[in-house]
Amino acid sequence: MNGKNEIIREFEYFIGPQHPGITGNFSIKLKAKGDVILEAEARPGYLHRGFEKLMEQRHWIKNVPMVCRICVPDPDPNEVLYAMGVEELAGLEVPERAQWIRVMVLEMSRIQAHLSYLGGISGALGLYTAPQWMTGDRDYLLDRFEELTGARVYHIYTTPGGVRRDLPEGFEDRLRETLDYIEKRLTDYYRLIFDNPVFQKRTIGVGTMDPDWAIENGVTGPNLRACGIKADVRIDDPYLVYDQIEFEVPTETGCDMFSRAMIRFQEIQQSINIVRQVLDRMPKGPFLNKPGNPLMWRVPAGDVYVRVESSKGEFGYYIVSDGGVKPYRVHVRGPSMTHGIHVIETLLVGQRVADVSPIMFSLDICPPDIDR
Amino acid sequence: MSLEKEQKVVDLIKVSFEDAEAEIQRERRVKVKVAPNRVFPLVAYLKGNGFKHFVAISAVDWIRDGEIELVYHLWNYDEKVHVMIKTRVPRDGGSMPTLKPLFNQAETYERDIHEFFGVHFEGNEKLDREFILEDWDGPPPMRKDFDTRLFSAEFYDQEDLESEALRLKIQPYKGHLKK
Amino acid sequence: MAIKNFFEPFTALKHLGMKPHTIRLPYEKKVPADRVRGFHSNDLEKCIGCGNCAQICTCQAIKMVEVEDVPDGFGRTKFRPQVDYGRCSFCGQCVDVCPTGSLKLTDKIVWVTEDPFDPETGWVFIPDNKKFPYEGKGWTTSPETSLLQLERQEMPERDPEERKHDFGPVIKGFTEEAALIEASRCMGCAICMQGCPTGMYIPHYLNAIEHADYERAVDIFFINNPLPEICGTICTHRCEDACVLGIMGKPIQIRYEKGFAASQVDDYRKVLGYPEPEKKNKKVAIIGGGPGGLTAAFYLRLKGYDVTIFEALDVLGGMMKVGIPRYRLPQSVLDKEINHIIDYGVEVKYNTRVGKDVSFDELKKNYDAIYIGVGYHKGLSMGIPGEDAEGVMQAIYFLRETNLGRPPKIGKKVLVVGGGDVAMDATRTALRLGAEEVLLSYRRRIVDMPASDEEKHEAMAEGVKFLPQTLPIEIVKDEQGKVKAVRYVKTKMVPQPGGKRPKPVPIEDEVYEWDVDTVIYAIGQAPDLSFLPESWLEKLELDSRGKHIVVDENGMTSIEGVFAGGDIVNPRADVISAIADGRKAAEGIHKYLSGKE
Amino acid sequence: MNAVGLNITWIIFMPILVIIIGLFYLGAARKITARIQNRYGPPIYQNIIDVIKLFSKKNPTNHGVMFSLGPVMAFSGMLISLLFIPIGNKALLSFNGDIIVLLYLLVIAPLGMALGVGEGGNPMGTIGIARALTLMLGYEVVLVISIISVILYTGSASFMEIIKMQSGGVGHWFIWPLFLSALAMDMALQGMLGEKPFDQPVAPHEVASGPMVEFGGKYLGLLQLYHAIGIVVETGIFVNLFLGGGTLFWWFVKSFAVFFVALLINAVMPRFRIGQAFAFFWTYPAAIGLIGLILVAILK
Amino acid sequence: MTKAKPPKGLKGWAQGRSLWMLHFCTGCGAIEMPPTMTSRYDMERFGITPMATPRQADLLLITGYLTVKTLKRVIRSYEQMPEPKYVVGFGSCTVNGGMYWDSYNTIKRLDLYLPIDLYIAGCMPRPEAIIDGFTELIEGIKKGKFDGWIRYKENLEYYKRNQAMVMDIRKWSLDAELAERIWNEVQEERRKRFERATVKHVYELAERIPEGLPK
Repeated sequence: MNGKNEIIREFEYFIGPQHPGITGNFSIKLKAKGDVILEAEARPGYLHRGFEKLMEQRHWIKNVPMVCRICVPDPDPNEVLYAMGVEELAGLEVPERAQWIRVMVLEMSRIQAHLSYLGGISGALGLYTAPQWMTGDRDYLLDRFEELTGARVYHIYTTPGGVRRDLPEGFEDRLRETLDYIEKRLTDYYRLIFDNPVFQKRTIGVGTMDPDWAIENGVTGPNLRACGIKADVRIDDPYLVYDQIEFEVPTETGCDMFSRAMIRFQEIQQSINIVRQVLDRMPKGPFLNKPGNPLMWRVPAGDVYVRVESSKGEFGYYIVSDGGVKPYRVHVRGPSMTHGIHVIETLLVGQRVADVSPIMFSLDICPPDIDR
Repeated sequence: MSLEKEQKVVDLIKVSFEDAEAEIQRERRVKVKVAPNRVFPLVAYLKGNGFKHFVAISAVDWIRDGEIELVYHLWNYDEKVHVMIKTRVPRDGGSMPTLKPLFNQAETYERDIHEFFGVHFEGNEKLDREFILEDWDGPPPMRKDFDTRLFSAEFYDQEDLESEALRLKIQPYKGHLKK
Repeated sequence: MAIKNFFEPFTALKHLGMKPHTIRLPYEKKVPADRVRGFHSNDLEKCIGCGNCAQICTCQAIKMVEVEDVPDGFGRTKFRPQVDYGRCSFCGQCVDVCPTGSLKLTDKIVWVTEDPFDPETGWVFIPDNKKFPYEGKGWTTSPETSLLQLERQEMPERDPEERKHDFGPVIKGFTEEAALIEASRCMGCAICMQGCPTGMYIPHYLNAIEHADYERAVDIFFINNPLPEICGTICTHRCEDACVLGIMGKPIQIRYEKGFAASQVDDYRKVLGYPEPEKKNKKVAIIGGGPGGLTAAFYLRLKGYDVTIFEALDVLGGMMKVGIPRYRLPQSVLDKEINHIIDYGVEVKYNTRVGKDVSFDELKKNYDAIYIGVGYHKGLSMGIPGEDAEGVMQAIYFLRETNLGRPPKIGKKVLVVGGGDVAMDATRTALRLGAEEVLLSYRRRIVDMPASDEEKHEAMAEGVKFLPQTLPIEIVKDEQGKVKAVRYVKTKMVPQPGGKRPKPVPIEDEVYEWDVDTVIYAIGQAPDLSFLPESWLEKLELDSRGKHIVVDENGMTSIEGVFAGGDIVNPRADVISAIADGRKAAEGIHKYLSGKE
Repeated sequence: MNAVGLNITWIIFMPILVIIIGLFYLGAARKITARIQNRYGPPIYQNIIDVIKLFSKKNPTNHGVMFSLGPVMAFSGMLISLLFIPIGNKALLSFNGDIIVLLYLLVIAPLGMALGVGEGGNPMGTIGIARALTLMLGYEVVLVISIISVILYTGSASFMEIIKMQSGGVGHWFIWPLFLSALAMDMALQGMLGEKPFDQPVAPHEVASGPMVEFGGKYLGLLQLYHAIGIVVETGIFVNLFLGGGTLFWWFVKSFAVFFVALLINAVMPRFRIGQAFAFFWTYPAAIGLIGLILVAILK
Repeated sequence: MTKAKPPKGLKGWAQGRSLWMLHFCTGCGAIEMPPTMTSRYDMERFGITPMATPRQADLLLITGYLTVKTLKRVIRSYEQMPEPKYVVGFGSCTVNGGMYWDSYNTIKRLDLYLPIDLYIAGCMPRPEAIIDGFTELIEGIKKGKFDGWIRYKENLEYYKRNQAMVMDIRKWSLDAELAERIWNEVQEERRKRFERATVKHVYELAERIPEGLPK
């Protein structure tokens, strides 16, 4: 035998793109000795559609149906970002009500993304009951999205100048019911996941990163907050009406997978609170300040960088206009661009093969926003 | 709306980099224009002054000027100011020093820009590895002179309905009579 | 990690006894939300085939294809959207730009097929009511949510109290900013081109205006309209009636856009830069210097013909000059555009009435072709007792004399009879000439008046008293033979079978009187073809009612070499139709004369 | 004649019965897990359909002789073990020491798999089988300790004798006197059955179904059958040793009860890392088993 | 040679009722797979289970657009799957390019490269549509209606040729010899196409004029 059955030997292999333990269509090339990883190399690009190029080919308004596809699990930040950027370039005022609705949509989107995240990381650790519950419960929220926007996942709801439709009748009550349900279920999730000794054993102290290292390496969002750093775009660089809303930014000090999951769990609660506040305080009024003729609308020349806090971290758009009917350039800065390439390549070194998938899930890597 | 902290950042840059054109774009946004060779020292300087978060590098192809603009985004977690450092390199054979010694993840963005815009970053070892595109031997696709609609039509036989749909309805006007 | 932790997860086992929340598709049904975005449905009757949906589609999933069995006609085409579900992304933007609201996304979301390229069952089809029913829930549009620019830039007007005392223009004209915004509302669907009698390239010039490229706009105007600024001021704007934005909101003010763009260019000739026409040595006579005649003269001159206009008055412009009051069409605009045409070398014989100063036979002999554009200059009378009284006059006469600077004397209380544009002009001119009270009598309701809405509103704003459903039956004279009063009856509207408009019927016992001292008739005009010798008149083919000359598709009458256009040919009786006829006749004459060689 | 005829019938039908019931166990497992997960799950006979389908598949990829021999070896190893384990108070071969033989036979199956997987050459499979062997090393110790305490307690190493000693009702079952050993064995059983938190060998998120990664079609069908028998045999050991065997019906009821407990744990636990699993087996269950053993030794 | 036929009877029934799909999220349609698989819609009721490796799978779901890079892996995975195997195309992108009709990196018509048995409309298809598609697929398989893999085998050259036009098939095909031959055959045409497709685009000053109107 040529050493095939030796247990400790060096070998290289791919995780993904066709592999259950991968977050989407993505792959990582691993070099391992026995069970310990020596080297990891992220290989993105399986979902590259050339969004930035395609957006240059389309009118400003025609891009609205496109942008949400950049990050599939959490599409709304993209729509809001694009709209915000274009509004800032064009000097278009957004009605007050539309801003509140946008906050609501963003937070609903955050809840559903975090629910899939918790399901994902539990699933990666083999706790299949959790994804079954959470994806199922998330579906109630998607039903609310369907009522509000007409679609389950790609809402195409935010458009430059506001939102496309007003809230449907009775929507607020139904949304409150759904939130109550999810809030009630949070206890069940906590008992199943975070109280679980095996879960704790698998996640505590695994995949840790140093807080200073995290800042310097562009870790953002919940992943950074799991290192004890209170950084949140909603507070640091406030957009929409977040400065009028009371909410906490939870932080954890564990810097590990457990903290990262815990942060998400707490943020679900915070987001539920935010949505409730929005429902209470949303003003009446117009919801759309129409931009110009969709085929003729020219946005004045200039450039702008806008960012929002998505469920995965800081999402930013750098939009350049040359005064034409189409964007001159849109650059999408997704959080996964750093999390999914550099951070994971570093974090995986020295870990066990078994932890590759959970670490990847814990960073909440979204391959479509790397590839764009 | 006071712009004190933004002004402070502008002053900070002006003190050490006289050749940099810094201006306040709006609240929490500062724009700086510098020569390509000054980017590395400027970023290093800003990193030492609290700009710890390297956000991204954007590239814009200004084909009419024959230049590619690189925009380095930095964020300061304490002051909450975003700095965009803009610099321009020639489209043909443009090259920049890599920022990898300062920020590790700059490497990722540089690979991205190298692949999509064809800008070379000196010192980036992973530049030659395939990043997102695979077996791509065409021109860098995000450049303005690459026509994705033409490519799609020719390479994948995809029809472009846009012109056809409208040709049916409007008889085109041809600058009549004029000679 | 206490022992409690170990047992906590087992609380999940309580779900073993609970009812699952699974929706057991396909045995159970899940009801989609009200505004879910499913497959398209289109009300083919309501759809006008504008193609906005095809233009907005970011996936280019929509293609306009020609469809049989759909209503065709004014303001609509036979093209209907065809959706390719190999492209569609269900964003619903096509619905949001649908001007009629005929397109919607239904709540049907399930479609499975083995062969999407099959023409019968495939994914490329023209959505209609059958495949996915139009009724029911789905994603629909409304004026609030439509992406179309439904609000228009209102044209500023002078205050009615101020303007009713002089002949200065009523409208103030667009500012450049407003004009550009207004022009940018155009979606480029080109439905308006059907409305325009002369088929102006409206989306094209609106696009040019939107880019502030007025010279290009003027270039486009002159393809088929040599009087753009006049049209831009007084046109009856059928294009605006056809404009798709008018279905849900306000149409684009195409007329004023055109006027604005034309007013931005002072020297048409320089901008147009037409080459010097080659000499053809063929002569064309044009009888009547109205818009039709001028248009024909312009295009014939461009083609190199020697053109002579025979004008009975000492001014050119026809009805534009003598029929339309100056507050609607300023003299400067007239001068600019008429002089531009004359500049190309058109010969004009003023004060030459054909049939009196020069005979028609002479023209026929000396010229290769003749264009008749004499218009309607003879007013009609009601034929009621007392019409011979002093102070009874024709609106045509009244306006002509006023416009030529010798306004007839009118009293303090003026009654105008009629409901058309001419009646409106007469009332408002009377106001400006110092009448204290102006009444307007019309036998039908206000909504039935043929005058345009905006003229009605302007007249009302200026204080004209509308007396609908009244019918004068006698003019009462005083001792000197002057008008003292008008006796009239009330009418009632009797609905007519077959969808015809209701007929006014006098109510016999309701007879009243107005005290007035001037009566102006504006109940219609007729052509005056008396200049034609009997022999020619016999040959000339008229339509069944005897009011219009019949012409063929080239604008030629039944007499060879004689062309006609304008009010005497078409029933629309407006400037743009006259221009259209003039342009058509010019083409026809060119064809006729080229063919003769 | 009668006894021989019965034996022949038994030899022919017992494996079929065990396979069908084992497949039903798997189906029930899916159904029960589904209910805990708030859904209905597949029909209970789903695994039978799966096996039929797998055997109807064409031309599965073959990587060599050992590759195809692996599943056969695993399956036949498991099949032979049926000879030694009494099902419904009836064992074909019963002698003093059959417990030890059974323990050896249970090892054959993973080894057979290991040979097949090695031929397959997929790193995932290699890691998976390495994990399986490591895990086996962990739970075998506990298993052996528990079995030794039973043997020590009864003084017999024959299933049939042990079952006989337990006859006479629930009170006579060895689970009561040998509670600690039973507990330790139940934990080991969790590992043997490959239920979470000990399903590292096949963890889809980590090693993409591990040893089975290269097997498809008929091979996978064979492995499914092996798994089905395995469940019955492995739970059967526990039933025979601690729950007093029983008639055919009661035997299967008891065996399913043991499986059910494993299922419940499976539904709410994630999986350990392999090192943690190994460490776990050698700490708590081993300690409990040892205490049980010592208690038995002292009390005896 | 007798023509291969899809299985019927018990085999067909079993194959319909026990579809194991390959766990491969190729595009954004994959985001609707978790809801379909999990408790709210519970695809497992039909015996459909995700499988980790192509060796065990019967069903390949192309959930949306395919980039060229993914297409290679998909083809490799498809060829590794044991017969009978079925392919379902999800959403607009698989039919005619969908939203990415002008992208330089996604293929437009999937049926040029792989035999598709069933298409589910939507962008992306909702769980209701997916389940409807699966029930249709199951019924069809029971009746022996779907024969994609047979078509693939019979027209292998056609498919390979199409694949070779957009990607290097040599690394990603099981039949290396055939791949090598076809790859060499199409080189010339492929190069010509590529040259036509990458003609330098003269970037206009600013594309201000909406399409369809005269420029």
